[in-house]
Amino acid sequence: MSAAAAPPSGSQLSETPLQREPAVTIFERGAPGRRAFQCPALDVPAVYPTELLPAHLRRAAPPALPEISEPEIVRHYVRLSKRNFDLDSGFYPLGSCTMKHNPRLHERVAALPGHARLHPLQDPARAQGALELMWNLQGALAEVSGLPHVCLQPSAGSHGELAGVLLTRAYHEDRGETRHKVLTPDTSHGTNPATVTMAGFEVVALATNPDGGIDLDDLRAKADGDVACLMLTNPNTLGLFDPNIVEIAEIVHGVGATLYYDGANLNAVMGLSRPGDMGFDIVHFNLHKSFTQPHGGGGPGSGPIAVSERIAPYLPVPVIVRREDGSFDLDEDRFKSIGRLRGFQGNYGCFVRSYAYICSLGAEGLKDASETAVLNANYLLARLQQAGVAEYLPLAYGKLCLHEFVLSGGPMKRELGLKTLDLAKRLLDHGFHPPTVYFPLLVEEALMVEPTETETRETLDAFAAAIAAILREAAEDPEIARNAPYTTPVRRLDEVAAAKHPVIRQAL
Amino acid sequence: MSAAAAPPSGSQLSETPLQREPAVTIFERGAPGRRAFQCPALDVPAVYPTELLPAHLRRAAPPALPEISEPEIVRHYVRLSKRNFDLDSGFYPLGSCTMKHNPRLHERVAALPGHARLHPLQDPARAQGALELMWNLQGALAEVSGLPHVCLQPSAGSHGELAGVLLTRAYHEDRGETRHKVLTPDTSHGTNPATVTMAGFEVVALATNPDGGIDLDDLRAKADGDVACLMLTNPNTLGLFDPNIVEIAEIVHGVGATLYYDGANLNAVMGLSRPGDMGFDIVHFNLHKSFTQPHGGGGPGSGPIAVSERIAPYLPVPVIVRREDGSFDLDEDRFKSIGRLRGFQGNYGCFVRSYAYICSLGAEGLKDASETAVLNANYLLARLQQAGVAEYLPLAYGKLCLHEFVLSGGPMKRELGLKTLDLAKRLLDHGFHPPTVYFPLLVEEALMVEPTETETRETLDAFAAAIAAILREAAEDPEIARNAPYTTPVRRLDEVAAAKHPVIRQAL
Amino acid sequence: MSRYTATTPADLQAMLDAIGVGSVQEIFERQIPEPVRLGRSLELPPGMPEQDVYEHLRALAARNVSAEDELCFLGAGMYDHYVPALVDMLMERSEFLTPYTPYQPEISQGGLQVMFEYQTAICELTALPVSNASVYEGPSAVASAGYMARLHNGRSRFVVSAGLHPHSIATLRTYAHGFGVEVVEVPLREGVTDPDAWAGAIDEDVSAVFFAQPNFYGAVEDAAALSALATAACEKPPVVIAQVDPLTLGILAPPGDCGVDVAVGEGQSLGNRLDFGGPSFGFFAAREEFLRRMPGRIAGETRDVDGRRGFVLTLQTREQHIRRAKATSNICTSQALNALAGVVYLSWLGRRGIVELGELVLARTHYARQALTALDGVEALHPISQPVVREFALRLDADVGAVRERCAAHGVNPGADLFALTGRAEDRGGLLVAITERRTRADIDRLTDILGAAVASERQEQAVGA
Amino acid sequence: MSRYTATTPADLQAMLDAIGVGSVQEIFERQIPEPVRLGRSLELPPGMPEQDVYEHLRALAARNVSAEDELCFLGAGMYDHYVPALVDMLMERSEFLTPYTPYQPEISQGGLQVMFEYQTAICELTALPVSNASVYEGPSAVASAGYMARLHNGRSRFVVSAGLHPHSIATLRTYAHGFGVEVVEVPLREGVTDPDAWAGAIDEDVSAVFFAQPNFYGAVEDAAALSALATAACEKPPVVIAQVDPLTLGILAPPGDCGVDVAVGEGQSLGNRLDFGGPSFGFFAAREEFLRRMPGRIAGETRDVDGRRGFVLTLQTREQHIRRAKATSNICTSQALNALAGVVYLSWLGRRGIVELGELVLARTHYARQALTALDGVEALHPISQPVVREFALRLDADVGAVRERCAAHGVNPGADLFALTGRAEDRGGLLVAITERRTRADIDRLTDILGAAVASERQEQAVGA
Ligand SMILES: Cc1ncc(COP(=O)(O)O)c(C=O)c1O
Ligand SMILES: Cc1ncc(COP(=O)(O)O)c(C=O)c1O
Repeated sequence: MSAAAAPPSGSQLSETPLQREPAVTIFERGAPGRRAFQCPALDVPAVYPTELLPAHLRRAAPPALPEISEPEIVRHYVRLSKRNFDLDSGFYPLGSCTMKHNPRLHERVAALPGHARLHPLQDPARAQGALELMWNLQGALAEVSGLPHVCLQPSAGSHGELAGVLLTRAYHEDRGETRHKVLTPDTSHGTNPATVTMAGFEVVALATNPDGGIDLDDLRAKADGDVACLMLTNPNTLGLFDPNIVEIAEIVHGVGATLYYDGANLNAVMGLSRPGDMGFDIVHFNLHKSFTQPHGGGGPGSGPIAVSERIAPYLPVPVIVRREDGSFDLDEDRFKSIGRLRGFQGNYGCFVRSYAYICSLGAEGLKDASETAVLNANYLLARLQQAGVAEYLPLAYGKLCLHEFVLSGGPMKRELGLKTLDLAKRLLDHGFHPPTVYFPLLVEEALMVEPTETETRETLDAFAAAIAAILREAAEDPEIARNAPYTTPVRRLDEVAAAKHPVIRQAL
Repeated sequence: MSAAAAPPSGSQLSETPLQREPAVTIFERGAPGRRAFQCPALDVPAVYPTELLPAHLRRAAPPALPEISEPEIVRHYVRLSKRNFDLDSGFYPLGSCTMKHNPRLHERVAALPGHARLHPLQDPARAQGALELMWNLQGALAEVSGLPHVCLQPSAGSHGELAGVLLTRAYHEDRGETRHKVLTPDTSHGTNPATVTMAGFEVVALATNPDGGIDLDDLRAKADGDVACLMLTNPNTLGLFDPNIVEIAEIVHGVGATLYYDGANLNAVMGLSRPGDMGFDIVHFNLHKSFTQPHGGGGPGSGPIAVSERIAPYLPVPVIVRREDGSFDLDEDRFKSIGRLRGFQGNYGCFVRSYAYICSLGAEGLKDASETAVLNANYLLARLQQAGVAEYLPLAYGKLCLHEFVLSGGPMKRELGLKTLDLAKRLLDHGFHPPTVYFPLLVEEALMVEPTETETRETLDAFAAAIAAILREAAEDPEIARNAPYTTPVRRLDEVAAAKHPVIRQAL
Repeated sequence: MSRYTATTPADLQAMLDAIGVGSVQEIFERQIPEPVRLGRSLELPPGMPEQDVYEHLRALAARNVSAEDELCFLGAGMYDHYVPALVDMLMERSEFLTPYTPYQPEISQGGLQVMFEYQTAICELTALPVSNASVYEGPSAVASAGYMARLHNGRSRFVVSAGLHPHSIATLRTYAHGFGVEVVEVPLREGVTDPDAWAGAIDEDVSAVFFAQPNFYGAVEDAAALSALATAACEKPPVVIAQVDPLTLGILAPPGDCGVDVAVGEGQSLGNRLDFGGPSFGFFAAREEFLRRMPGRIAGETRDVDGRRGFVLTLQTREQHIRRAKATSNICTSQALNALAGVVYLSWLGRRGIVELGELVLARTHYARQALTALDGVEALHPISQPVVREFALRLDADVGAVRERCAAHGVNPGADLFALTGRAEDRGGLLVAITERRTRADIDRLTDILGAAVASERQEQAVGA
Repeated sequence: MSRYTATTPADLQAMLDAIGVGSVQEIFERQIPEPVRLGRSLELPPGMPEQDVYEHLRALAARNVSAEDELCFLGAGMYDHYVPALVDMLMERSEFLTPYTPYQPEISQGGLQVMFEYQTAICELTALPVSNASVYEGPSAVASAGYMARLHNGRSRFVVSAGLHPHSIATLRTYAHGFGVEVVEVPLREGVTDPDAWAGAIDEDVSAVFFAQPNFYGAVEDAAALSALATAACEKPPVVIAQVDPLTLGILAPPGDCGVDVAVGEGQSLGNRLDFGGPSFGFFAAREEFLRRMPGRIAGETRDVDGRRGFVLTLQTREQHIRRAKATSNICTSQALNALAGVVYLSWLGRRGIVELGELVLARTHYARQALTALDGVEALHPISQPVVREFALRLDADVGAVRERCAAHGVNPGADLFALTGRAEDRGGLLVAITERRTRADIDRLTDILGAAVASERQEQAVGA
């Protein structure tokens, strides 16, 4: 636990304290015989596996889990946590991820035993609070999306996408049609095409026009009777709202296909514009983005979907229904349903948090959130389009943006010899999480910036200043950024070697 | 929130990330008009201070509290927290402070609404759970101390001392005696003499004999009819158990004085030796030491006292009593009581934690805790008495120790030109909290080490290795340690200037 | 400005000036065509102060009967195990709770190392060489395993034991319908997968076979035998996929030792709370050959430029953001925080603890099964000789719904209504009872009294009624 | 080895060898004389696993009726205010929860800066120039202020308004008896300190005078007048000490503007939970001249060797560990974590919030006082003209204990029994009702109904009885 390398005299340092601390896993700590767990007393007649289970069903030797005391576990993970950057500690303008403040109130209410220790198979009659919460959340999501029917079940955005495409399949099959193709723009997120394949369709990519929207001619050319669906993000991954959305909807519906809305960017338009009103049939939400479920370093998430009347019959089961007497129940048998996408009713703990968020903000607050997110994005964009930056990091498309924007690092690479990756790594030394990089793919050296509404102007100014400083520094000595970062717990890691000879578990 | 100073090229660093981040107070953040608090609706007829309060009773202008949004508050304090060293993150061998592991179970049970939202004036009939918990805790502390009557009220150790000395005063006064002097050894903790003065007595210091115990001749010489009490820590602040304790008790009782036990070092003897059996009349406990109430960076604490029969009548009110029907109640009117030491019943939240700790460990566990604490201390002592260390940092007294030991940095200072302070500061660069330094006062360049029972052998070895490394380093270049630390958020601070021209609040 | 935003009027003016627009509305009007702009405000209740939101959600919670409020023997996929306090504390650390997926490894070593440790723990539990960093949860993990098998051998049929959790079968069907694989179910015999029907159903068109250990009814399957039958059934054997309960792996033979190719399952019982069904996590372990076809994130060890040990997300060429349409899965956000709880819990339990806990639950399960089957009108649904380890199925000679209501009136939830979950005729009257370390002997005795009385009175009424 | 210790048999042997003893017992035997060694094991219950301890403490909690379980109007020194979730989160951060007092400033800047910010907030609230970093709690803060006054002027008498909290008076008496100062009490007139008696009691032997704002009965004192009288009363005026309620300082004139020398008080209402009475914190602010006589820790700003801004514990020559017998106080461990909650809460409340909250509570208090005094058999204990801001005293024409029991039966705790707290004859029948932002109009209306009904039935019974 100590880091004993001799530091230098004077205040020149060879390493930071975290760098000096070697990475040691929990399996390398402790000692045989140590324990944190104290087993409750055996209060029934003793009977052992050997008496009840034939040898071939029994485990021969215990799994080599750690043998370690509680204080060691706590210290191990608390110290490990310090090797993470997090939203509570700094600016996190990760494009397409909506890293907005996670109110602690949500953790408090989600932890109430009435929510946290409620068994998923508790009889609906004794889970009325939970069902009412889900009912209310469904209603709010329906209102925000402008689509009447909501299913909360999907576990994340991509799970919602799968639900959506399977709903499309069911819709067409129910009408006796078999369609094979799903359209997605080349700017779409990777989960879109991946989902299409998983759902048994073929992906057809749509070109992007010079304004960053869908190329209508390309769409017209590809929209035919074999197209089941068009998956769209609007505003798209360039942070731009497609001005032709109404026409796009007409074309798609014209060939009898469905229109799917990837809701990852919903934070731009809450209370301002609704997918349902744009003509979308199916929408997924990312509660862990727009509705501030903490992301947990890679989940949990929740990806509810909202659909139009014609898609409703196929929604996954169970469905929450309200009885005449006002009580709530779960309805399992809906003969046209695509079935289940997972166990039980979905990530209820996430519902509690996002519902609390909606209760806190209300109609005005949600609108304020989107307006401020867009204001912050455009302000940061303006700051980054000032002299000293714009010439190296031009805006890829458009003039204004909605909640996020994409810069191109092309000129920076050519004129300063700095790749977007170098800029990102150098930002780490400035204490910022970098924006999303190299996405969307069609933008050269893309840098996708989403500040969110919960950041202050001071923070945006500091971030813009850091970018400018890095570019100035690079103009003098690009090597500095090319070798960055310097102050992080570890420096650049060899990802190639990691993939070539994968070591994915601690050798014991 | 960013730290934009340009770092050096290569991996030579001028500063760590935390060093680069300037200290900015909450009052320097935010902006006029920002807010985190949203006031509940005014649901009663509006009426304003101007209507109900004459001008001279009203506040003219609001206090200049921060104006800041919730996300800014969270980020400010989370980042600030990273500028602290803490027990969950590293070894904390701070002598006399018993920095043992703080189980999180205790925070969980203390937070149960039945404990956390219980009003102190709730009728005893509706606070039976709390009173039973306090009753049980009293019983456990009585058993551990060997003294029959316990009062949980004092807020910390020094508060318990004040209670104890005031009880002594009441005891003598009740017997028609006025005594003016209280004896404490020169090794005693500062709170002992300070308490004596506060309680209106005069301090008489006792000399320490070459073995680290009380000089019996000095005691005999000073123990007279004017002595009200002898305050003792046993094991004392040298970590040594006074072998003459029985005789000391006889002498003290012989002159009609009381014997007070400072329980700060109780972690050495739980289940192994009891103050009551040694002849002590009054004991204070530090629940935030021996019984693992987290110290919170300077409190809260709790300093219950246990007393013998003859002192019991004077205990502070209220006293918890058990009625015939088995129910519990608070008794306020006890005519000989010294009265109250604070509001309500004491730091109940601390009682919950320490009671949970006692429930977890039980008789065997408490004994194991003390045995392991003593084992760890003696092992670390042995490691530090090996070649390369012992000649610079000899053990001040004795050969073995109990739960802690005191080394003298005298030889180190003379032979290596390293003060104990330098060693302590250099330890910070090694990721350890230093031991208590310059206490007790009678040891030259004292270094007081208390590892506690919850540390592993590996940690003790690493600490011993760090000390050895620092001494080796100093033999080559003492300047390194003299200028340490290098890697902490700030380096050595100018305490003289701070005291000369005190700046104790943010100027606004 | 809400309590989560910070734009003062002064900020707003300065920002609009910098952008060069007159108002925020203008920014929207210049980008969103009028017809699709929402001309009204949303029909939602007004926002509330923090304390009102707390009171509202507390009131909703109070209308749920949780395992804190009643004596609960529900299981059937999620279990009321004790979650140690240190798990909550670590999950609540900002550093673990609030980051995104670790796309920047230099500042994400905490989360990445946790994934690496988690993968190690899952490999140890399952005795399989590779594990990913988590998938959503149990049933969808089963379906994802099916998709992987399909990618692996391209065949057209899945064979599924009826002993699989009904939610797993349903989810597999939903997914399989999408990618065009047929699902055939193999019945149970005496509570476990019928070996003959199992062997008979397998041919060279079968992409994968699925069974559960222990199975949905609580019975311990002969995993090795089922795997052997599957491999022996034909020339090109299918992928053998088992859904296993991780908390039984301290005492039950691990899938890796039973010829299983892919082991998946629900991780809730490892340090995750019930949460009315989620979030928890699904685990996914397999033989080496599947490594490059696994879904989800995988953390791998490597070195930094200065030679320090470090961790990264590796084998990303499997993933959607690189491979897009050709990805091995569409999963992106998974369950990292819940997997963290899982590995912290397993570290807390430790090498011996997982065995001790398994043995304790086994003994109590045995005790409960004997006590309950001794009641009038209560019998084991399957032969009592059939070993069970943490859960078992009963048949009541009375209406299960009515009996459960009677028990609920006494604050006891005796377990799950089997027929309501499976819809199988043979499960009528079935009750699935789960035991955890939180259910003491006294609790079991109480269940015995209450259930016995409930069945008795219910039969009486039926008798009277008849 | 317990779950909190880690000494394996192998560790033990190696450690004993290093020490050079044969057993741990030997270490004790060689140091502790046989007669005082405990020859038996402690008579305490055996240790319990974590889950059993949780269940035991939960069962105890369930036998308390908390403000979460009933509609609570208790105050009298501690109040059921809403504690925002971010306060809990920050208090639970290991970095704030588990360090000791910051003796090593280089690694304690977090805690030291929090103290500095806390001191700033307290100075702002009280309008006094200096504050320490916290003392134990309210009443002992009053007593400590008395000790400071005694050190300051060495005089022999304290004059105390009867409007001070009874626990403050009692604590002051306990302390003062120790250091030999007499305490005389000045009565109230019409609910506030009697100015004539007050002025009359003050002479040159008086070390300090004490009053509370608002006073224990909820009434707002004319603080400036009381201070002025004290200063005018004699040549060498006493130290003027006020116990103030921090959460009223958004609307009430701060002590610093009222001629007060030292302002102390209970900090619980600032982001600390009730906890059946503690831990909370006491605050201690004063005029500049008292800076070097203050008790407790004080954080001060300075620079490090590289010129960085930093914070240290300063003016330590006041303290026991340096000055020992001559220290200005014996306090060591104080309430740092609770003071942290205080400054976080005040930041959350903010400059406008503390006024808004004060005004809301004021309006509801006014509403409640009017509604309740309109009930038959209920009247204001003191003239209704007497302004109150968050709490007020009633006189019931019925036995208070009995009435409170009747209310409790309906889940309402109408407030504190005044006589039980003060023992003053004139307080018989007195009920002290406290209002916070958590008590809505609906709650107050409910109290009005329940209390009205309770008083009515109680009077009826008395009538019948008579
Ligand atoms: C545009 C877009 N679509 C879909 C997704 C997938 O959502 P999830 O990670 O919740 O599966 C993301 C997540 O980054 C996204 O940015
Ligand atoms: C020996 C000794 N006595 C008394 C005390 C005072 O205890 P507290 O800080 O709880 O007032 C201490 C605390 O360090 C101590 O070490």
